[in-house]
Amino acid sequence: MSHTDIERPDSSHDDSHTEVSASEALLVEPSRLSPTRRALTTVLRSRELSIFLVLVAVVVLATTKNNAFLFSSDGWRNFLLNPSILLLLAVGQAVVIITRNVDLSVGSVMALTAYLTGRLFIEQPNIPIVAVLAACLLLGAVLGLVNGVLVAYGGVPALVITLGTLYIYRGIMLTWAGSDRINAGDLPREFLQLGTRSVLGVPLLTILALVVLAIVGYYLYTARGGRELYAIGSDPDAAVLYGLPVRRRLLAAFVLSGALAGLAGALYTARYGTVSSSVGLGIELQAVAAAVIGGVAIFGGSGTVWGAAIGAFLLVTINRALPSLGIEDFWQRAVVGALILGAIVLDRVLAVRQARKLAESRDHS
Amino acid sequence: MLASNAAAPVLELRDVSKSFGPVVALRSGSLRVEAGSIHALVGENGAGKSTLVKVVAGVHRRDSGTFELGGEPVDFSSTAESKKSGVAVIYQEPTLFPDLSVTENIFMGRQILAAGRRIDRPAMYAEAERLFDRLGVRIDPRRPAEGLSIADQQIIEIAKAISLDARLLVMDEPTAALSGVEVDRLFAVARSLRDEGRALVFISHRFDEVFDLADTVTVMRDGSYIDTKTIADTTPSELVSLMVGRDVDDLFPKVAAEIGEPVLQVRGLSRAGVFHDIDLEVRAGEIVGLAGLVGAGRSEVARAVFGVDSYDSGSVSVSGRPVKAKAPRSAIRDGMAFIPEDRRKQGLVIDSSVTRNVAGVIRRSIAKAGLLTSSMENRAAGPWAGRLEVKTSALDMTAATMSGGNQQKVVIAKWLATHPKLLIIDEPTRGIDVGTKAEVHRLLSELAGQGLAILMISSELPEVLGMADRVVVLCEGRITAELDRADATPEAVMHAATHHLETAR
Amino acid sequence: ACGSDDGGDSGSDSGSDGGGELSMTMLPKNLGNPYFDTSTAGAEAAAEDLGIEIEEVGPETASPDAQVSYINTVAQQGKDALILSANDPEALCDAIDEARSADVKVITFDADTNPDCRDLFINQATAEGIAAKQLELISEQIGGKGEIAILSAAANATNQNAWIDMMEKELADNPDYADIELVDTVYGDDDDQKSFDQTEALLQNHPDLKGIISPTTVGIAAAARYLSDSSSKGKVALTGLGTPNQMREYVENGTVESFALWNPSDLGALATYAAAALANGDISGEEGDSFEAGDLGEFEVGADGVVLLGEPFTFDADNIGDFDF
Amino acid sequence: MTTTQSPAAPAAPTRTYADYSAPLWRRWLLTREMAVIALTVAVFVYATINVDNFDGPLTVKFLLQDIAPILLIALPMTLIIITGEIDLSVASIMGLSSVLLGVFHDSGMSIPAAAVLALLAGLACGALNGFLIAYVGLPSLAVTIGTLALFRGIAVGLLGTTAITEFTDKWSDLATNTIGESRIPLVMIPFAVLTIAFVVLLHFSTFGRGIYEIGLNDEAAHFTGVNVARTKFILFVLSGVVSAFAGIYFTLRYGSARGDNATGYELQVIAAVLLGGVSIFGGRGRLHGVLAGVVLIGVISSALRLESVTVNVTNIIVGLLLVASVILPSVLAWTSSRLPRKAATPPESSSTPNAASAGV
Ligand SMILES: Nc1ncnc2c1ncn2[C@@H]1O[C@H](COP(=O)(O)OP(=O)(O)OP(=O)(O)O)[C@@H](O)[C@H]1O
Ligand SMILES: Nc1ncnc2c1ncn2[C@@H]1O[C@H](COP(=O)(O)OP(=O)(O)OP(=O)(O)O)[C@@H](O)[C@H]1O
Ligand SMILES: [Mg+2]
Ligand SMILES: [Mg+2]
Repeated sequence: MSHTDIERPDSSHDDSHTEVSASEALLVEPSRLSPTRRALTTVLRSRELSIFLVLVAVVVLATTKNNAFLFSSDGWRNFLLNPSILLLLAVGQAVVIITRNVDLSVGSVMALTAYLTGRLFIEQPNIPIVAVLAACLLLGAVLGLVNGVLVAYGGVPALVITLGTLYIYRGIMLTWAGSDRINAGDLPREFLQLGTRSVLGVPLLTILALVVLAIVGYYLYTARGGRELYAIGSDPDAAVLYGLPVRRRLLAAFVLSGALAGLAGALYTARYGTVSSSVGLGIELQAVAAAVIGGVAIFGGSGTVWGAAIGAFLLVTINRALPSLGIEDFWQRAVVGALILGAIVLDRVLAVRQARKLAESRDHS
Repeated sequence: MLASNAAAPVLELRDVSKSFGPVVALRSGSLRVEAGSIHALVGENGAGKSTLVKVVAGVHRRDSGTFELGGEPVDFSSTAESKKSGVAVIYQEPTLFPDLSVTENIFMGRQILAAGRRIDRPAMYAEAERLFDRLGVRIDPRRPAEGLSIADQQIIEIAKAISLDARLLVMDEPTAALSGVEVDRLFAVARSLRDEGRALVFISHRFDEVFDLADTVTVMRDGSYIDTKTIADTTPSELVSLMVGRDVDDLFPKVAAEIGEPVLQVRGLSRAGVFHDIDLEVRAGEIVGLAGLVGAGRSEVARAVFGVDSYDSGSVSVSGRPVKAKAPRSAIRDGMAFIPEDRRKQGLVIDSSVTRNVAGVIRRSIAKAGLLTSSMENRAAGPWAGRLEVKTSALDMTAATMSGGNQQKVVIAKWLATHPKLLIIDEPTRGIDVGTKAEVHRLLSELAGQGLAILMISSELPEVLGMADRVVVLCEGRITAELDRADATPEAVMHAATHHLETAR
Repeated sequence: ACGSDDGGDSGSDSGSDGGGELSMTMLPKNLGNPYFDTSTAGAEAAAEDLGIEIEEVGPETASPDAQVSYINTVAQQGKDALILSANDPEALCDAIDEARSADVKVITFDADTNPDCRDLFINQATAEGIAAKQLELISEQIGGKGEIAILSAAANATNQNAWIDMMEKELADNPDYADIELVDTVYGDDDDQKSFDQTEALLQNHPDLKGIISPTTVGIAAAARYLSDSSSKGKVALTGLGTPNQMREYVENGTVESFALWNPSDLGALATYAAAALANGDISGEEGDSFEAGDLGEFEVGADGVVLLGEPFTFDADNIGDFDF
Repeated sequence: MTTTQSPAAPAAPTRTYADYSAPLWRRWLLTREMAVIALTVAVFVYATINVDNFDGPLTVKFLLQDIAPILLIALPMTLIIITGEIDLSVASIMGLSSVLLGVFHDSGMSIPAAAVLALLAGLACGALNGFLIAYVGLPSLAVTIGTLALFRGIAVGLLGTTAITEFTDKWSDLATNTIGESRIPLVMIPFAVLTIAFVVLLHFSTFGRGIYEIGLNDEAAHFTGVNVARTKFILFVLSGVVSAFAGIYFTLRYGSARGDNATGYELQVIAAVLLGGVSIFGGRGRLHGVLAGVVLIGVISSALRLESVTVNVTNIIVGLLLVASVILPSVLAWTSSRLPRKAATPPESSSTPNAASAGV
């Protein structure tokens, strides 16, 4: 017990204030470290940093093989631009996973709003772009709300519910679109530019995604609601006993995930200029993968959206880098799969080690 | 209701009932707590105390009865509502979020905010430090809740509750895992809260604490209100007879058995952070009681011996033959049986039928050519259920529909069907009504008389003292005393159970 | 023979016993593909002209196993004819055989199967013609010199592979193209995003690339979209097979100089006329049979049961305004 | 077998019990499984009467051929879901075995030899899943999302987007032919054998009892000596092998080995299993319900295709059925708990002695 000084022949209790490694102290008695040391150790030992270093390594490797990978104007732009859409989905997914749920319907939501974007521009050629983005956000939020209500009130795992709505939403999109599809010509030029224009060398889309990331990340860290999401994922039963508004928070998480998927749909249209039946097919697994690789525990309660965002960057960048590294991009999915497995095995190993350290600290304090 | 609000009690419950499916947890609970007083609630395991607390907290909604807070009728449907009405509750089982820091756990949902509705972490850490100082403990406010000892978890729960600044503070067995020093601190805090005019409800099985702290005491039995006394007007023995409803002696029908060869031998069993250097021996016909505070590691030792958990070092043998580590099936083959403490989660497959449960361990031997049908299982399970007089209408009823005592009989039947040499039984009578309790004790005694070796873990001192031939006391994962039946007095056992902690300060 | 009472309307209007009115199914590689939308529109116009019933079904993704279920369904329904663009030359044959044994005439268009398993193939243009046309266009645009790459559809699309083979042979043999080097062939699977990303990868991996040929409508549109706002616009030439509506914007903004295609609407119509002629027994599919195809004129069945639509047509800034499909 | 000679046996039995609380017909008819079977029969009858050509000679054959892979994989998937786990990688294993069959055959191996290698690969895939889930203790959802990508990635990586379509006729005929003159495809023979094996395994063996116990309460199962890890490991291996077999059948039936074969089948299998009454929480479900669930989806798709309804509508219907089938029990429980909902304020009973004395 950490709060009682027990005399015990085998434990040298007088050294307890000096001879502990920073990492161990961080776990058991973080306050003993100075604030700067604490912050430094936290950052150094974080999953976000390690995955970020992997990302850097991939970029460096690819760039040494092929300068244009990063140092051409297109290379730089694509490095930032391509992950932006997945980043939005990964942020939403991370929030849902933190609550110990999962949202598999994001790809279908994205398809629906991508088509909605096109339809709106075709039917109302003069509609302001902001209105279209708002409509997509709204539709996504409503679809997310449906998921949320079914999960929060139905008492059924999110996996099953969102698997069902994955079918339903895509079916609705395909039925609505028929054999119709949206071409670049149907869309106003300014809207298409949204998908490609840069400000100070940073694509607009990336800025948008980063702003969303910053807001969600800030909320999760500093707002009561954000912390409650972690609490719910950490132990749902305790959260109920605690009197936390569990259902409302779950609804909010699913609405956020849906809304971000909705926004992603609109941005997809801006970026690619065409909407076909295959928009967002299978992207839900990539979003889950990004979150998991970025250190969001699949059983909830821990992880950050920053990690998920870096995970999204890593996935997309690896995909781009494989051809440069001389690997056929057909192998990309295998690499993604191996990354997911590696990430969860690593998490497991770290968790077991941490639990063991914490248990042992009970003996030695 | 002529009394004005000022004179109204802070909490008043009358004839409150609550059932879980077929289980009546609370028949007619009543409780009246005045401002500026500490009210103890006592009763045997399963008397319905925690259920009453959970009704007050808004975890459960009562089925019937009245519930008033400060004279106003209330009907909470969530714990958020009760919190808002000024009710703080420490639940019997800790409810922490393992991934979050200790401080976040204390302030979840009502964090201190700085400008812009931003959480003010430094202020929260400072406040947490203040709370821990007041409770006289040293826990790092920044560390994760994961890995805390049961006692520390309980401390966090207490800190959480007192920081709520509530008019009614309910504490369900807050001291079960605490040592003397910590208990004293807690009591000092509780008294200061009382002197501020708040009302406290205190649940404990330790009479010395009840008499030390409380002003008034209410006794419950079998889910019903029995009586309320002022502390000055009552004695421990009176409370006991009120609680039990009859003479205590016949609760422990211990018959002397002939003690034979050693059956279980445990040598130097250790597991980092949980238990250390455990040496145990149980002989044929002997009942060894394993005593200690909650969280002392008794269950952990039992689980490691049976092979459900792993251990780092040491050895276990039955009748001189070593038992494979971490392999319950080979432990069963070697003649061990294990009745775990949590019936609903570990002892039974609660949603499965009586048959499937009783035949659960022996089904390999009743299968013919590897094939098994329900009727084969019924034929094997029926007689065992009958011998233990399990009360059920048919063998395919699920165990969930049965009372706690009957469920316990199903578990015992399941293990007796394996013809064990050694029976490890953890909390044999937790949550069982008084009548069945005596029956279980008689059964244990009888089994020992037939030459079975029994290792019994119990948090109830009378049970340990009444049933065991020998008492082994565990404190913080170490054996601190081994007492013969003659030497095992309540004082000796309690001293050993808190031994480590008391010499420390 | 059709009773109008409620018992008679189930299961009696199938097959060809309905007294002359034919019923057919159009099965493109996948739905939601503008190229096939256009060919289906042509087929529907032809069907109206002939007074026959035609209905389009198809899978979401262009894979052979998904098409098999639809072929099976046609066999069950006992339709008079099935007009399909095959996702695989071999994989569909078993299912087609079954349909043919249920008296369904099977006409392939756009992408053929093994000639043994179908009755007729309506060829949009000869492979030689298409390959030659595209090389001619790209050579013109890059000044007869430099690195080029191909952005194809699926790696096992029969027609694509035939064209690519021809182009490779032509590049090797024709002295006019001696300075042109084919450096890479990538596959966009007729998926927008994939084709888009593949274009990016091509440009990144081959910094000296001068031109891209994309002999698929999805691919060329995606590549054009990528090029139109990248720094390679105007530096890397793009040609291939595309529809005017999809490409208009890029031709007008100068990303693409010219590209080729036949009229997919005509292709669909021709397939429908051919199917009707077969189903009515006007022709048997032998070499030399000829049939009337409405406004398109008269066509003759060639060797291996192939009917040729004609030469591909070149679209450029001057003429693109005249087309709408 | 009396046990009175044992030292541990208590006094002779004093009570006897009925084996069952309800008569046989009630235990069989009033079940979730029967509801699915009834719905399947109803849809089938409706389609036969109202959908043109549904009563045609080819329907049964095509229907069974279409659903055969799903029927096959549903068998091990049912067992896995009953233990409370899930396997999302089955379709990727199908794709991988399909590609391997093609690649090995292409390199000159006979079909049986290539098939054996593909089955071994399926076994290895299942063993990887099983190892990570059962012995490392990782959540099956996360692991199989990972292996879903990994196995599919290997399949696509090996073959790119090319396809291998040359298979010896003798063998591909096996996949498409029917039993003698009947309309039952040949693949139903191995399916029937596997079904019998799985029914015995799940419903009539000690192993099967363990599967249910793990699903209902894996902790209690562990405490009673069920080898939880080994059971799960075996199930994932079985799932891998059966998926590989389904992949081989799929390849031969469509005559094409492609990396993207059977994409998305995992969701169809899981939808069918859940529809068939297996609880996603584990511990509940029976194989006959699952088979009915698969057939139900097959009949609906087949009938809608004949009506020329697009696959989108079929997907919407399957999605709705899935959501409804899992949400319905909750909704029913919720409404029934809401109905008698005014117990909180009963009439004041002033005469209760306990209450009177409560004030001291
Ligand atoms: N959620 C539940 N479902 C079913 N039965 C329950 C539930 N909660 C409590 N019970 C039963 O209700 C009875 C009363 O339990 P309760 O926890 O209130 O007792 P207690 O007086 O607090 O006992 P202890 O001193 O052991 O804490 C017990 O028989 C218990 O098994
Ligand atoms: N949830 C937990 N988190 C951290 N440590 C725990 C937890 N549960 C138990 N422990 C540790 O394991 C050891 C044994 O606990 P356990 O509850 O088995 O003891 P016990 O003596 O059997 O008490 P009980 O009377 O509750 O059964 C203690 O040292 C305790 O700190
Ligand atoms: Mg209690
Ligand atoms: Mg215990």
